[in-house]
Amino acid sequence: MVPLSWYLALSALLFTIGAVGVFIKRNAITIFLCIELMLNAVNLTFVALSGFFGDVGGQLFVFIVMTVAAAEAAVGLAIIISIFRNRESLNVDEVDAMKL
Amino acid sequence: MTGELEKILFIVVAAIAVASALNILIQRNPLYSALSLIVTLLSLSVLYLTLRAQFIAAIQIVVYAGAIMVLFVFAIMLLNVPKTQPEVEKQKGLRLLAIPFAGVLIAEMFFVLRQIRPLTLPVLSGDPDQVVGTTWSIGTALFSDYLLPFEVTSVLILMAVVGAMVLARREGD
Amino acid sequence: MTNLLLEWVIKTIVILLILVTAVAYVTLMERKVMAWIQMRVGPNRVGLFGFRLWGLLQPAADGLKMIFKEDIVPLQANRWLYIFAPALSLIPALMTFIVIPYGSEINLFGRAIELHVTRMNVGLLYVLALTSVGVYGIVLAGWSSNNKYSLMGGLRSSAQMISYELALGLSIVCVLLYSGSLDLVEIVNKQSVWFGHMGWNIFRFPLMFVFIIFYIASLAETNRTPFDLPEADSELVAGYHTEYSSMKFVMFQMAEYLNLITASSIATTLFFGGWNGPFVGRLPILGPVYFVIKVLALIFLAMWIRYTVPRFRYDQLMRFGWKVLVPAAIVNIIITSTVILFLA
Amino acid sequence: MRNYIPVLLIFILAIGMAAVIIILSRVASKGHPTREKLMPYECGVEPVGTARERHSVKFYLVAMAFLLFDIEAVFLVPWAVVFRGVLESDAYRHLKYVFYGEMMLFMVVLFVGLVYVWRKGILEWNR
Repeated sequence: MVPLSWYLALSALLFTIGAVGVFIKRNAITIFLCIELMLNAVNLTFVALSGFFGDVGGQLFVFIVMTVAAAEAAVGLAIIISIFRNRESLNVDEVDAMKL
Repeated sequence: MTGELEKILFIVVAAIAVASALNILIQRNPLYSALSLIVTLLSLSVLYLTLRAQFIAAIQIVVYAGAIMVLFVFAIMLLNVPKTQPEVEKQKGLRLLAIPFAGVLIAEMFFVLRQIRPLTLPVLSGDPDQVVGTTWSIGTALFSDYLLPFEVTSVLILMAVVGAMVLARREGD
Repeated sequence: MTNLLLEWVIKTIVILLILVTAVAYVTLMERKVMAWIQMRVGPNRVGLFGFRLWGLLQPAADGLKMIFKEDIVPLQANRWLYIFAPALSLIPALMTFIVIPYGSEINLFGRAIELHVTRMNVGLLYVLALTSVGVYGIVLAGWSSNNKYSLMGGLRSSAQMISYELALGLSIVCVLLYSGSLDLVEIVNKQSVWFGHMGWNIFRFPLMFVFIIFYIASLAETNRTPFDLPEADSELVAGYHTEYSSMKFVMFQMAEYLNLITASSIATTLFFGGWNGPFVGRLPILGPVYFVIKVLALIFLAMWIRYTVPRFRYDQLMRFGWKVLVPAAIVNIIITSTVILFLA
Repeated sequence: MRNYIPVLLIFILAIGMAAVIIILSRVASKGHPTREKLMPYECGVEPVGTARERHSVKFYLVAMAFLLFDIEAVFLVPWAVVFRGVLESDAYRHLKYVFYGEMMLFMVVLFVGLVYVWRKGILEWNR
């Protein structure tokens, strides 16, 4: 049997990779992809704990997280598109002012 | 015997997940990053299966790989800016600080992981259709104990529809 | 455990071989049906040692020809994605069939063998998941070719597929309201009441209308006429596979016909009682026979539609999907749930 | 979870088949590439510009509408299974109106979303 700690270690590793991506990448879409990766790393923890403790709550959290991620992706990408229209750039360093 | 096979499966799938996650960072073209993320999502779905979360594993592919990532791919193709600008670092001094902090975090993680009790997956008992992770178990919990989050979700989606339409549409069309 | 594993390996390989052969002969069937509808003869020349065999060897000849065709990778294409895209379209199409039951249980070599490769608690979601992953093959083929027709075809095709996937998913919910399970084996078993043929879902009140929605959506999902806009030759040359040649083109064709076969099998399973039919309880071997007959009838219906109905315009297509099929599916869910609320 | 082992099997077999097909066409076909053959096909005319231009935002809007309504479909699936189970079980049958009502509420809210998308003309392609 695969022990619980393996799943948690993998989840931590994926979360770290996502966090590093958010810091080092400059392309807004890639940063967004890294955020999705972080969400998925957390989802893995939820599902692992839910499976090992035999409680369905963790899996429901994942379900809700996916819904929120969908809403977030739709709105976030719409923001990125409208920024791109005005700035002709996806580099986050060039869009650091809170206005269009 | 089967325990060893499960470990091998876990290691292979986890290696694929980590490798494709790293590939997200390595690729310059966001389209390739998006495709690597899809591979990570699919391998996570296999891991969910090993944890008996069948419904979540299927939903992971339907919603994440099949809908959210399609949206990303469309957005990337729509904007078509394959070449990103060179990645400039603003504060070079912070890099020196990063190494000790990373060391502390890794040490902490090992410390925590060693504290975890050696749990195993609970033994299946009773009606196989009612076990945690099946459609029935998810559904009954979602529509009774978690009813409020479920209904709030519909409002959230409605707001996302309105917000995204307003943001993405040009004034003219 | 080892016995079970061996059984699975054998079943999967047999299913794969049957599917590949079936794809070859469905292409022949398509050409014959087209010829019949257009009052022509169709392929009948290919033969062996002077015997013509009514064109039965045509698929083999086609396959051999395609293997020896020149394999072109355009200079401006993204090489790896270009090679990878057809596989991405073929692999999900091959994987779907393992959850579909094609019979109840027969005795072979002294042991009872269930006539389905596997059953899962989330069987229908597995099918939907593979359908939704299939979009990537098309969209990446269009993008990686670096050709305007391909890109336009890929984008159009994927927008069409996801729109109709929604109608497909919503219409499946109505069936679930009757079956109460996502397991396809269970769905078929629920329909085997009343002498094995009157309990089919198609004979239940709102589900006959749901079938129409489902069938139209699955035709659009498999990119067949009247919904074959990605390949609308008059405007887009050949759509997303304009630049593809040789066996890579064959892989797209195989995926398309596999999807047709799978869609017909799913329709059979969900609405026409799967392998159910008269006397199937006493003679289980009749199960696969009924199943194949029903699937062939639905494939024939798809071909009939293809050669008699003109192609939609793209704006008509999207409007039809979003403004007719999706609301109709939602209304059907409301009707179905109200009906079973008061009748059950 | 044994029932999912065939998925792994057929996945490996399908990948193998795709690989064999690709390698077969590589080995069997002799290439005579010329400049014209390797150009993007534009009906025999020299290609104009690049294919990688920006495209209509319509495709994105449709994908977005699909994503949000797909979530609705995904919620409907477990509901349908549970609703049937509630109707068939003696212990929970008195709850059937609750289960019916909560999903109708959910669908009404999302129907408003569909009407909004409709009225805003996202689904019109000929304008």
